[in-house]
Amino acid sequence: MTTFAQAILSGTAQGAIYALLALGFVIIYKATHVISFAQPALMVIGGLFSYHFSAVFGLPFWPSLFIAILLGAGLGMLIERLALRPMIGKPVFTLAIITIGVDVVLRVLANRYIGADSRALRYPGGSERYEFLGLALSHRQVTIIVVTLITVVSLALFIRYAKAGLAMRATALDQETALAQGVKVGAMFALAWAIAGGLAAIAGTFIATGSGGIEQDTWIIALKALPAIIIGGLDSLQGAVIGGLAVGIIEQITAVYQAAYLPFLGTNFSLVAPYALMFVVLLIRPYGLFGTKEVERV
Amino acid sequence: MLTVKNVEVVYNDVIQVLRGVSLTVEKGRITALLGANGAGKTTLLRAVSGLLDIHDGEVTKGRIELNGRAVHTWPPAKIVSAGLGQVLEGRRVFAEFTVEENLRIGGHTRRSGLHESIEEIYHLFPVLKERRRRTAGYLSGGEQQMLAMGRALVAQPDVILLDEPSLGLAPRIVQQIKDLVVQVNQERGTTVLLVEQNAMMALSIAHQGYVMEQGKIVMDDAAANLMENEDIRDFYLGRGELSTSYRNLKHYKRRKRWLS
Amino acid sequence: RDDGGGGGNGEDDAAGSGPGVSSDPCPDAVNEENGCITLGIITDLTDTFSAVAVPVTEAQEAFWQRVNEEGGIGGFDVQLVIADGEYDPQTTSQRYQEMRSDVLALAQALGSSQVMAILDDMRDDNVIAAPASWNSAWDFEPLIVESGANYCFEAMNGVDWALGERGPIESVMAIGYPTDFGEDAAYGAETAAEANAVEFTQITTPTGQDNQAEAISQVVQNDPDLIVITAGPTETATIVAGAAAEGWQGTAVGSSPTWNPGLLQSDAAPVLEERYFHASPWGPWDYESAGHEAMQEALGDVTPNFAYVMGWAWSYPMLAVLEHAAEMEGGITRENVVAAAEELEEVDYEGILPPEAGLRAGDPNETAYRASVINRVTADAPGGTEMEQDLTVGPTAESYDYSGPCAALD
Amino acid sequence: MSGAAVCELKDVRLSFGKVKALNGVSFSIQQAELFAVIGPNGAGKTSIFNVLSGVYRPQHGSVSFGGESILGAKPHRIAKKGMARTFQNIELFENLTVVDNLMLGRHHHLNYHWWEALYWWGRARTAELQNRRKVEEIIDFLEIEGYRDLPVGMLPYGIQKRIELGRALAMEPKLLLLDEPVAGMNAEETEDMARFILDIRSELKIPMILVEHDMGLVMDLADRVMAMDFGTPLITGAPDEVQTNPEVIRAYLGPMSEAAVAEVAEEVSEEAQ
Amino acid sequence: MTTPNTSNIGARAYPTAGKPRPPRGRALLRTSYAQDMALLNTPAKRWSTLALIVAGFLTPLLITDDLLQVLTLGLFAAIGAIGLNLVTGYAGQVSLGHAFFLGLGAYTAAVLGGDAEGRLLGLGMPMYIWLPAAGLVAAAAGLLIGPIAVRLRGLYLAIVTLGVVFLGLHIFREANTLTGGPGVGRRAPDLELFGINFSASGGIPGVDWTRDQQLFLVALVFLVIFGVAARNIARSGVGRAFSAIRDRDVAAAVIGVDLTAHKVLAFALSSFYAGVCGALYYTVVRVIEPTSFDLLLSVQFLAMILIGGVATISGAIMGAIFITALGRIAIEIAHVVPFVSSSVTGGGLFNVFQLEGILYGLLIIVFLIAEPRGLYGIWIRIRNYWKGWPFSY
Ligand SMILES: Nc1ncnc2c1ncn2[C@@H]1O[C@H](COP(=O)(O)OP(=O)(O)OP(=O)(O)O)[C@@H](O)[C@H]1O
Ligand SMILES: Nc1ncnc2c1ncn2[C@@H]1O[C@H](COP(=O)(O)OP(=O)(O)OP(=O)(O)O)[C@@H](O)[C@H]1O
Ligand SMILES: [Mg+2]
Ligand SMILES: [Mg+2]
Repeated sequence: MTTFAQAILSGTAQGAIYALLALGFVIIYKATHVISFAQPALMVIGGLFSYHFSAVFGLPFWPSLFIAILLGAGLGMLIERLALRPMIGKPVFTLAIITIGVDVVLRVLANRYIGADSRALRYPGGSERYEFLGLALSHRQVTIIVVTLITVVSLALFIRYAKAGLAMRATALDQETALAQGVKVGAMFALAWAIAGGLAAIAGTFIATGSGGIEQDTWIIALKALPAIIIGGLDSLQGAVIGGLAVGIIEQITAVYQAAYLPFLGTNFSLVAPYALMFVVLLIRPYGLFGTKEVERV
Repeated sequence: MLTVKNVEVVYNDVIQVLRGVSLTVEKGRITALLGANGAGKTTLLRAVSGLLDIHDGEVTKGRIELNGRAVHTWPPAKIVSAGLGQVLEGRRVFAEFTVEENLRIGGHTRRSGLHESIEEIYHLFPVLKERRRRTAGYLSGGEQQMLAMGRALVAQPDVILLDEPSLGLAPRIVQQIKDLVVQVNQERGTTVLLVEQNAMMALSIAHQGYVMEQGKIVMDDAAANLMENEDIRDFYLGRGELSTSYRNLKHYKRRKRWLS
Repeated sequence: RDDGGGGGNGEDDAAGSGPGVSSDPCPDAVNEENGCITLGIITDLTDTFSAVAVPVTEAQEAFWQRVNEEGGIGGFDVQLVIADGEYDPQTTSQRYQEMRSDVLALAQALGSSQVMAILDDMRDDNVIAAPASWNSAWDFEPLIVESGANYCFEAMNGVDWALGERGPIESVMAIGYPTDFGEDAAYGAETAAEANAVEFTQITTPTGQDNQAEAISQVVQNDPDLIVITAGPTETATIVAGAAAEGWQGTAVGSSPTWNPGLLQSDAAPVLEERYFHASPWGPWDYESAGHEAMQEALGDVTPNFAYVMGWAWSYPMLAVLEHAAEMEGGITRENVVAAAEELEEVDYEGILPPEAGLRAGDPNETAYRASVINRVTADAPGGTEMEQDLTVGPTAESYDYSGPCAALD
Repeated sequence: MSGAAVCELKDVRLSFGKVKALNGVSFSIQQAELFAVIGPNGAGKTSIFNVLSGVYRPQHGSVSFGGESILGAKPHRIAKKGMARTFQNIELFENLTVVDNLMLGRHHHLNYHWWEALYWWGRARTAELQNRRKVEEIIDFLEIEGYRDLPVGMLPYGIQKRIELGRALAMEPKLLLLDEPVAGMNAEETEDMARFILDIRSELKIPMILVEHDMGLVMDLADRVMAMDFGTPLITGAPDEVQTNPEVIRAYLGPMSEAAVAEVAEEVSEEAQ
Repeated sequence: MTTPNTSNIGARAYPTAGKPRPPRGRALLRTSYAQDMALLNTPAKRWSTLALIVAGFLTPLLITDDLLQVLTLGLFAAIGAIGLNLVTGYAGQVSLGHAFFLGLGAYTAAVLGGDAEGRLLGLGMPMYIWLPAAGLVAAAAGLLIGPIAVRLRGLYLAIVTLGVVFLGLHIFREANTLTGGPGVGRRAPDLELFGINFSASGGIPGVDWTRDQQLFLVALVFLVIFGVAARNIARSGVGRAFSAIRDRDVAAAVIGVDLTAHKVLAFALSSFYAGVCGALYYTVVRVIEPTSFDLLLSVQFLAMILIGGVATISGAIMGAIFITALGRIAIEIAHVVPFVSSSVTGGGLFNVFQLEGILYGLLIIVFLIAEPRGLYGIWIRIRNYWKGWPFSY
């Protein structure tokens, strides 16, 4: 029983990171109906920003994180301005492929920085652990969960308060009509990418504090967000969070139990478990848990 | 006050659609713009509201002034904030939004009083109030048209462009829209540019009228006079042939055109 | 198209001809009077293994530069053409096609499936290659001139050492990528475990620090006294630290590619220093040997990293083969190089490995070199590790009957 | 009214959540009849079409077409039985040419298998040719030769409406549903469309259901008119009977129109003499 | 008027002309619908196609083997790209699952055609068995995906198919007695037909050709066959039904198109093409490594049809060749760029290899921004220009 609870707990911590990544995807999707394949690069580079400011410039952890968020946001806006703004109104899959091009370029740059060493970021809380009723969470895990919570809530508030949420969705649904309502379509795109960049930076930073730090192929982690956003529903913020946590937890649980109880699924099934879960969810809800249904009316 | 001075518009750098159009929409008045399909009416409205470039079109010549300021180089958002509202051709409600969300986004540029003006709209179209929580995409054609109208009015613009607002509406609602336009024009002093296929309806409420043919203004006169004009009656109001029932229409047809 | 030729007719001391051998000097040559030998390198400079492959290649560039500075080989300087195979068989093959008519041999070929993709062509062309890995399979492939103990022996020695030094050990678990690299080591660990009659279990783990949860929970559940890891640095650190955090007490021995000095910065560092040991086929960065010194001098000030030592040491056999071929009738030609590689008796590793480590003539069971070293993690040593046990052949490896590769490729 | 009904609805009820789109609709269409449905926006006219063509499945009631029930049948099955329609908001395939759109109307007249398409020669080719001829007939019936090879997406609205009608005709339907065929057209284009509708009934003898807000057109062309509101029929009968009905005027035509109505009425009587 | 649905991948696949106008330049007289519907319905098309094919068969004699191998891979990849274009370009069902079907094809071929004595399971069957089988096995898998596509739209479908790729990777990794396992993989069968082994230099008796020359020839022949077949599908009722579903599926159903059947058919067909492509492609690469069938591969194929031109066969071919050659193109450019060292140690901003990577990405971006309709769009422009010439606008 404790093993199970423990699995859920560790899964939640891991899932929190996925949730941050998923939010990045969702925000961009909300405003553009594009899936940004540049998120992996944004995540890695965001992490490297933090690394550079704390490991090289010797800033404390939290200030470095803050700067990284700003820089990440800036990078996001830059990408949008240079690579995507010219494509307004073009088929979204063309844009998706462009984001892949962006990802390739950025990752080369990131790898050039990373070089041979793995870039590990010393986490202030050290490897201290909290024990309670047989369960344990590391200081780091707790922080991740808390930070994610704060981020999600403040994001939700901002979007509601700034009327950005509705305007973003409008932009994505029908740019011309959105323009006609006085929505600054370009600004919406920029905003979405800025937020996505910032979120990616947070995720990247916490990944950098992990045992292995950031390596040249750390970017792959970002793909875990894909099943998450589908499970939650492409255009739903709370969906992204739930989806992210779900992925983290299902991974952890399969990691702990599958080998013993479902060995026929083969080793390391936990890699694909999130996708298995995704299939199940979609069989019941074609638009994920919270996604809005596309209107078909004649 | 909206003035268009011999504007030319080209799509995709090659297709010229407007060939030097000039018209004036007097402040606080209703101006009707008539013209066959493909004449360029919608294009003109796009030019005014800055929605051309999303259609790969651009104003290659002439200028457009809104209350004295040249706006043909402005981005749409800026033009809207400057007090221009519009009902796009073909309803164009946000299908995945609820009715209410559609109205809220209509008031995007408003700083305050959004709630009140939405209530006003509900007052104008009770149907919308009933359906406020429903997904707009599932509304009936006409209901969507009302929503589009309402959405444009939420922002309380001082100039409003209406592209075929009566499209697909029941006669009674057409009356209603008609009265509504008049009402908005009189009570709020909103300047109206009204594009209509239903020329009867348009001219009956307009002060001034323009007729467009293949990207040129071919007639402009007081609405009343246009009503009387033989060609207009024959071609737009269709009275000439309508009086003899459709059933004994000739199977050959003489197309009356001013140009070409 | 095949340049060179001229060299063969002995009007100067440079004897040799054929593809990759030219009597005119290399572009920006060290010794203008020398001819030019072209060696190819197909490695991974931008993909999964670039973190290791780049320093390896840097070291090899330095190595051959030094060879030229010391006068070259039999009247030839050596120039390298480097290509990025992106750790992908298809790309590797394409890069080989591009250089196949211009190179004498390959100073480095990285990967297993990647090498397999070009092996047929290499046979057609009589081209040999120095590998950038320690697969046991290479011992049985005449065209591949490998160096040092393979993963298989390395693992055997690792287990034997742990039994001696870190005992009591009742159970061994091999954790590795599900690749030939992992299989090779796992097989070695299993052999050693059986030889010492301790319980053995094996699991595989994928790449990615976020994918180690299963490995960790396996370690925690089976609670082995010793784990033998064959994965990347991050994965290793994640597993060891993760398991330790959940109460696992045992020792970890990781094969050569499991270590990266960057890990000293991570929060796993304390655990690693305490119970992770790095097995490798030869000594770490600051090992005392002429070869190591030469390497450090040649590389100048780089952040110390075992990968440099790997690339440097891997180059010696190729040098020996070329020198041997230069002596032969007809001088340096592809045919002679292949022949030389087959009859090689010893290689001067400048003390990194003993000369007999280079023995190739004969049956692998006799010739294969079986000794490896064990290092411990420490923040003070450059490169992050210092040697715990010098080159040693454990009893298991000693008595192992080496009739075929531990993990076959084909 | 003679002969078996082409199509019959009995007490059809359809609701979406709280909204009752159709609330007990019954009517039947006779051979070669032009049956018009009028009613306020949201009355349920289009819903009737969607029920008929199988897009919606009513919760209650029966729908029969050509003698057999089509309740719950898949749209493409119903289409195959010979039901064709046009849409309120044009539903053409924007990226395809006019010819391809019309050829799609012939879809279930193409009697070859997909693997025969792979090598084309043989049945695929002949079938395509035959159907292409039919399509060309329709093209010149509707006078759209000029647009033949253009993608429909960029054609003027009026023409698109015409092509949609053409696509429906291409199906050689046994029943034709027209949803607001002249909406957004000026008097002239309306007359063109009216002519086509008249030709269809006189030459092709296809029974039609017409939904339209242009009273002039409806009252002129329809044999029978059904007025409805809130998903329930108010009255079904001859045009002038319906349009003078106070219920209809209140719910649909609106006060102003009485004058217009009177006008039209007297014009009609004038002709009578 | 219906508004162009931008999320529809087929949107704007056509050149936007303006008002209806008679075709510019010389008018083409068509005397019969047959002529009108013919594949090569203009003399220009007929001649250029002929020229292209002749040029194709001459290529092996003209260019060096290393380039030939790139082109051969491109031609084989084109078969897969055409397949993807059927389901994604024509039917509008965006699939990121192509890699999985390629893998199925490759391994089916390897198992059926692989040597019976080898380390792994192999049945040593001839090519005329393993090639169709590769297609059929993949198609069968496609049949399973089809029904899912009926329920899901747009990106949901895209990512579900992506999930299929990850499941596939897992299966390929696990089934190492068939696949050889990650890092190692297994050998692809030889391309041996009519007793001629095209995979071994000098396989064609009489002429002394290298492996790469022979394979190029084979690739060309197969591409022509599969290209024409796909073109036939596209211009038939099936192809039109696909496009109808893409543009407006409700309307399609109402005019009599069976959505389920056609979506399933689209996936099956495309998977068949993918399977065949996988089987042939890896005979050139020689080794089939399980982890190659990942997201990146799928994305590359998507890029092929987007850069080539959506819903066009020729576009798919152009795109496939472009993407497969892109690495080489990047290298060539990178090596002429000044101030970048071609050594790993060399300082400078980047070394050549990093520059290659950057160029790879940039080329994709620049291409799509410059011409969203892809290479095909550029081709159209050129053609229109000459059509209009000398009265070009
Ligand atoms: N995006 C575009 N690209 C190319 N041509 C266009 C575009 N939009 C419109 N056109 C052409 O410009 C001409 C005028 O179009 P417009 O929509 O302005 O006419 P309209 O008067 O609004 O007709 P309707 O009454 O049908 O709305 C038409 O011939 C149309 O084909
Ligand atoms: N798919 C749907 N989901 C929810 N509500 C629907 C749906 N389809 C129709 N409705 C509702 O059913 C009612 C009838 O719609 P319908 O389109 O039949 O009206 P209509 O008579 O065609 O009106 P109009 O003349 O404006 O087209 C409307 O209130 C509409 O909101
Ligand atoms: Mg218009
Ligand atoms: Mg309707």
